[in-house]
Amino acid sequence: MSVRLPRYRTGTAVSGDESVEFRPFERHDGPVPTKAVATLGTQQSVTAGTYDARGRLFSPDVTCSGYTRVVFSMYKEGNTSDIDRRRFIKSTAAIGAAGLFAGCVGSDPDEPGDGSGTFRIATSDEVETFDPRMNQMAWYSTAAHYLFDSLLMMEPDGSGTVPHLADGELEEVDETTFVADIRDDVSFHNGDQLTAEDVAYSLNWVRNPDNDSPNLSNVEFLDEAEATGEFEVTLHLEYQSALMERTLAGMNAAIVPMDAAEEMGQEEFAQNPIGSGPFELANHDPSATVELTANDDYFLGEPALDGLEYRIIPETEVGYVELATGDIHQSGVTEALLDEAQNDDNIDVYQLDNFDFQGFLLNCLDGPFEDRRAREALQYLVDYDELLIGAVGDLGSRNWGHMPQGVIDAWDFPADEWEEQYYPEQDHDRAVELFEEAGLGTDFDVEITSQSGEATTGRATVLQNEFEEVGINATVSEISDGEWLDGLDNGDFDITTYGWGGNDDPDGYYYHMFRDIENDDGGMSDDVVGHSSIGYLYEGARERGDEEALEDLERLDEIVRAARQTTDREERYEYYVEAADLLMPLYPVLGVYSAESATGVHTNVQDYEPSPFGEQEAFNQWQEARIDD
Amino acid sequence: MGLLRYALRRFVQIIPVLFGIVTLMFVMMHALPGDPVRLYLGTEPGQELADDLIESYGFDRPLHEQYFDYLVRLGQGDLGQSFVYNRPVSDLIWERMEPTLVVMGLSYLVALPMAIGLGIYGAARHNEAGDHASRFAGLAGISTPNFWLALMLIYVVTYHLELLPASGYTSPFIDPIESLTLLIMPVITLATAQTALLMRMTRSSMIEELRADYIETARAYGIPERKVLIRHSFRNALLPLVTIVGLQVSTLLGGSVIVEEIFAIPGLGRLFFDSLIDQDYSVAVGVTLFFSTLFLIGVVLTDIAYAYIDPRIKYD
Amino acid sequence: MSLLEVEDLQTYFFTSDGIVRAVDGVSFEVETGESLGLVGESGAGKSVAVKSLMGLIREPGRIVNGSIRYDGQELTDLSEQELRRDIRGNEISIIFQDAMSALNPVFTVGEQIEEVIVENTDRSPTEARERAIELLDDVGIPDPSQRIDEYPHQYSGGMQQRAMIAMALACDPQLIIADEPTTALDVTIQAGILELFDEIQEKYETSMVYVTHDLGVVREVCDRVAVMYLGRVVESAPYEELYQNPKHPYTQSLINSVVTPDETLDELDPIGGTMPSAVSPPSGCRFRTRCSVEFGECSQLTPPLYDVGDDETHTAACLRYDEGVEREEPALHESTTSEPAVVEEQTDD
Amino acid sequence: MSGEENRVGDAELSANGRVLGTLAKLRHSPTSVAGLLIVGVLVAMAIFSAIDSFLFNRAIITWLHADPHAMDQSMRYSEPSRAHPFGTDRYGRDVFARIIYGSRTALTIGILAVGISFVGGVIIGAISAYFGGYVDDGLMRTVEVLYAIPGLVLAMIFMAIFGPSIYNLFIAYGIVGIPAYARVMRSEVLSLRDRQYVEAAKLAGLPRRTILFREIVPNGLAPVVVQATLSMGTVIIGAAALSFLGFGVQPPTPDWGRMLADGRTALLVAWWVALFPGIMIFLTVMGFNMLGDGLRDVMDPKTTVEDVGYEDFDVDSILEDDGHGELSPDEGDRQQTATDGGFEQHDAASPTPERGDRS
Repeated sequence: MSVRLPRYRTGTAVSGDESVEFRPFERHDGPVPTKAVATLGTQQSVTAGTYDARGRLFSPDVTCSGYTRVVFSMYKEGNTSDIDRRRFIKSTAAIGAAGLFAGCVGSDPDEPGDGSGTFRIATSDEVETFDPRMNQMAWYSTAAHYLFDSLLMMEPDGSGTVPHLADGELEEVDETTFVADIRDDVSFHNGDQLTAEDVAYSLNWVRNPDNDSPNLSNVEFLDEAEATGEFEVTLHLEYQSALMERTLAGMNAAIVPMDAAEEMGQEEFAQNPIGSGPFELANHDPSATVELTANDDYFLGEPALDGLEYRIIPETEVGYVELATGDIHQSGVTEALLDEAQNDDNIDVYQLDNFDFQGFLLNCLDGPFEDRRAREALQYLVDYDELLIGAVGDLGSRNWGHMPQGVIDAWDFPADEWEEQYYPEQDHDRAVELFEEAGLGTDFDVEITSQSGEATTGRATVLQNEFEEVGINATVSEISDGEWLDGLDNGDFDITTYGWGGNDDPDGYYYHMFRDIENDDGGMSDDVVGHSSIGYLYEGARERGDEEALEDLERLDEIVRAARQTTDREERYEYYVEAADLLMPLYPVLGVYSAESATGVHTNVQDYEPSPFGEQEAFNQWQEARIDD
Repeated sequence: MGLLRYALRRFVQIIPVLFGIVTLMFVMMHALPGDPVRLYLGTEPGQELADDLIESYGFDRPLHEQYFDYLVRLGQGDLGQSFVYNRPVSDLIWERMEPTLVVMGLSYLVALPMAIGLGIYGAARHNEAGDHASRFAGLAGISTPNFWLALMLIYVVTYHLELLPASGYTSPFIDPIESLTLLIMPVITLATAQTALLMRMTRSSMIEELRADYIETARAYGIPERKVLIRHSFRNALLPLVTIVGLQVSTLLGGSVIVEEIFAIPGLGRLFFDSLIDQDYSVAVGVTLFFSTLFLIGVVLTDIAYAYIDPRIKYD
Repeated sequence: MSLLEVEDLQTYFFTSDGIVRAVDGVSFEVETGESLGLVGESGAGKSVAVKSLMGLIREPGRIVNGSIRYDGQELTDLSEQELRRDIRGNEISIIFQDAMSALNPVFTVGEQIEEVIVENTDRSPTEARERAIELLDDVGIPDPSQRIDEYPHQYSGGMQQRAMIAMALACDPQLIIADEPTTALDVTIQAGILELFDEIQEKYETSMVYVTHDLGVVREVCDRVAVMYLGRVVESAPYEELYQNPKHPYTQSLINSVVTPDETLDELDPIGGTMPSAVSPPSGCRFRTRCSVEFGECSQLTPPLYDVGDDETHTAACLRYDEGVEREEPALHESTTSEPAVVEEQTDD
Repeated sequence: MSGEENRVGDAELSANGRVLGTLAKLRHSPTSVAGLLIVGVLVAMAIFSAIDSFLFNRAIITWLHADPHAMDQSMRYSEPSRAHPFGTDRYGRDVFARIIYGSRTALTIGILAVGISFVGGVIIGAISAYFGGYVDDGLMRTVEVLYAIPGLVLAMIFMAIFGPSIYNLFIAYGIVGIPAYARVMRSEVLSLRDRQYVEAAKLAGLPRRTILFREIVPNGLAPVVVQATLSMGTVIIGAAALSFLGFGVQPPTPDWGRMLADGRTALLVAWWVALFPGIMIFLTVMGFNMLGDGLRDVMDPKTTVEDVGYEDFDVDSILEDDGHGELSPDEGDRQQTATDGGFEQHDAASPTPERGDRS
């Protein structure tokens, strides 16, 4: 059993005679508790009481405004390999107040489905393409799992992958060659049997630059997939990748039927997708609904649900209203509605980690923050907790070392040390002192550019307020994504909001944000798209001829690249700790928090637990959702 | 015959205006900051991929070439290809046209009779309590921001009273009952301001008409007051009203952006909004062009109706 | 008994600028078959007076006092409903000054006449149409069965007025009120219309109240004349009597002020000053501010109509004719003109 | 020569006189008075916040009530209370103080946007009508192009191009509004350009520019002014709609539209954040519309809304006075009446006829 509590919250989990105390960000392994007692505290409210294993409060000690109920989530023991146990936790960080994962939630998938009905889910964006090979929209990546299968599948807790279309674990021939056996009992929605040819075709299609897939960069490690038997695929890798399994479990490696896809062509396939998943596309009303019906011939059995219906509702609060009135079964919950949702007896609220990194990017090349001391001054200027609350309230947690807390937890990075060293207490006097050292004083203008959105303008507004308090004239400009990217490309910003989504691997943050793009294969010319190396840290140092910094930066670039092509975890750990220590004193970013998203599920949905990895939660080997009206 | 030729001539006259709109939109869309390719590919695209895309969409060619190319294709009825959806813009517009037109049509259907009824009532009871009340209601109607009204409706009607669903769209041609429940709130949102505006218009032109000499004639010849109001005054008061109804197409289409966004209606307003955010040039231009064409057609129909109602208009 | 007897009619308009006493104590009578001319400058209240007869005064106007007896019936006691059903159109009909605007532009001439007939009589629409064609023919519209389906704007000004007259005749009214029917027309067309009035009166034997500011027109059509000034009748007499022997200073001035062919401009004697506002009319005699013979009491006493003729048909509202009032005898102008003509102002209302 | 100049002067004089007369007439319309009152309060609020903001750095409002910029995140979304009569927003800022400061933004946007439309529309409309021909065709086709695109759509595109800021907001709405003014002005100038005093000015040899902008335009302004007052409301709502869609005023500037847009996510739990700005927008727009209605009524001779009802006068006393005029019912002692002179033909006390001639 794993238990972890977010910040400010303490609790006791009870299992038989044994009881376990837990403190913030602490994890305990042990049997599934029969009940848990949690003392919950946030800035605003405190509720203490005794909770059952499903998270229902049956004896509140104190009830104040705010939380009266805590959702405990449980995942089944067993499928978790010991090696990955450590990574288990990062998902639970997000779920509910005290996340207890146990498998008792999911019903046996072999049990014949007695629940039925259509599961209606609100989502805010239109599907631009149903072709997973071309898709890059987050929500459809989740939904695509219902239509398509992949060789592997993430476990609901994110602890690792299990074979899905693959018949057993991948067989490692050498460092860059893997062989996968494919199940022979899988057929596509059009009746064709799924074979190794389809698998090889699908993987190679995304890899082929001619197809212009936006997901190409995610499968660059792959050289070629080769069908070496009717039900056997051999993967030849360009280089060893720590991310291979994750990628093969994701929708960048979704398996499509070769014949049908070739015959239809990409454009038509994007409208009439054919997969092998537990549901198939029945209808798509543009910008309105996406309807999926159960696939009776699914290789894991027939789903209990008749179908899934995604309702595209642009305004999250409207989606929530529909959830609250029972018109739909699942919807996002905005930060402001979190308390409301948690107080609603008909709604279970789940907080899921977004695995992202949110904060501000500082322009290290030009403008007031080209001087390292000015950037350091910012660390004294702000109160990180205020920024976090201003951005997302309770829907997020602080992060350190420029990666999400989930990653830090999974890897056991020395976040405490980083916090102590590089995240000082707010001290306006010291901030002003540093601004003066940097030759700025307080008589300068700062333009904070912000992407549109509550979380981005929220944090920008709080930051603006901090500047105002020390007498620095700061303005906020909310800009479109296009303008924002322009600003990044041209270095035309002082401070801008920045967020980077990744997965639970540090590579997703350090390689993508902190490498020196100049050293990429072939490099990138200065004036072209894609030039968004973080805050022009390298360019700034080069322009000022700051030898000391350059030396550090060269090393930084070297190790984030090396860490990527190493599979040894210990080695990678060392690389990233060193990278963080090189990076942090340069203060290229103001890293504030990792966001969580809250989703509300109507209580008439049974045996359903959303997971941040979003893989067929409504029907997979762990759980099978039903609607009890 | 004359009317037909008149109509034809009016329709031909909108072509230069449309041409102007196309040009304006083309310039404006290219003046938008940001690069659609960049936006499509995210913060870190491969250069090769980006170049490919830029080339395949012709974004690397000089602007005037792109413009002429666009005009030529437009002449062939081709609105271009959506960058985001990788589909023809005309398909996207076609798919999303119905909800917008249905909501707009219903808004007129609700607004017009109410506005006319209340307007005539107000004019007939000029300066009496009933008139003051309807005048105040009219003022309140045009003073209420529609998005605020929409939110309040959702808050009260859906969330607290649980009477109507707050989002979605079903075609009235498929399921009229469900469609109606879904359309009530969006239509109220759009129709409130319309009703108020048209009512004010009806009222003031009725008041003006009721002062006309021929109304005095009708009264002096013993025509019953109801007939004076409905037949004699209203037919004339209809003229300015018809003009406004035509011009209001524009306001309703603008309002559709907001209403469709809030009530999750899959129409053109939302398509426009999304395309603007995604910088999907050709879609944004296409929808704007469609809106403008609709508006211009509305104006021409207005003119024709005007000519039909008012025998004094000579259509030559 | 007279067909129409108006007594002390007061019609006021209540506006933010004050009360406009447009008609303030007007009395006159119209005998059956008689044609009365109501003459005065613009703003004298002529139009308001005749509209009051038919109850056509609208907010903010109102008949505040007086009696209108038509055929023995007190019209001021009738409800709007009764007026509409029993009086308007079928008993009394009215012809307005500007036929162009008095005819509804969106209906054909025929539709408008037919509607009047259908509303006021028992005739069917088909009969009404026949009757309308007949009427149009009567008033001299050429090719009436064709032109009946034309819109007013397709008619010339004179024809519009003829159509208006046809409408007035549609239900055989006893009394026709003509409110400056020729003012807006060319002199040549005017002559035709006036001729038409004569013909009609002969043919249909209706009584008529003819409102005008043009003394020349009056002579063409009227038996008797009532002169109005600032909301009051100041003099009333048969046309010839009035013309030959005007008693009221205002009437005298009116007659003197008109241009005649055999007069030079120097001899012309226009009325000095302008008519005071009906909001704050002068006290006493209303004409005194422009009167050449004003004396003391004029500002204090309101003159009623005094009998000034031999046979009780000539009355004038001037204190000079009150035996009880002390005054210096004013030197009256002897009227020398032979041809009456147009009073200087052209428009009314 | 001097005669012509006099005429010219007269034209201007009459325009001025008309404005004053119009304002004086407004007092007869209760709606206009109420509108004027609302707008007056709004202007007072805006002036107060402008002075407080620029000269005192928000010291006055902080001393009086609360700093509209001060955050206190421990007080997020507090319900209306004595300390915060309109509650607080997501940063714990006082909504009431922000509402007061928001008046400045609303008025600025309204006045500047309408100002741009007004000036642009008047110039284009006037030139177009006065010069006619190709100039007219060219200008009016351009205006039609702008007119054919729905205002909100056009404004959104402008904001997307130039970036959201309060300046771009009023420029966008200013441009969007030009066509309407241009059309009104054009038709006014068309009807005025053949007037005698214009002919006189031409004979006097005044330059065309002078004739157009000193002789014709001032006399055609009345309907444009009405249009401006009425469209003030439209612009304020439109600006709020842009804010709602994310193209609006930038934080932390207090702006009602922005407050409403930000408050919508919390509507279900913190109604006050969206309700009060919504009411303020409503009241403001209402105020301008009422004023505009009043202006239109008094400027347009065809409608006489200032008619005072019969009931407002003491009719009996008027009749007793034998109909001699007073300016208003309470000035009854001004004139000597003739009732005592005994010249009445009729009894003045005869009943007032009740006629149902109001429909």
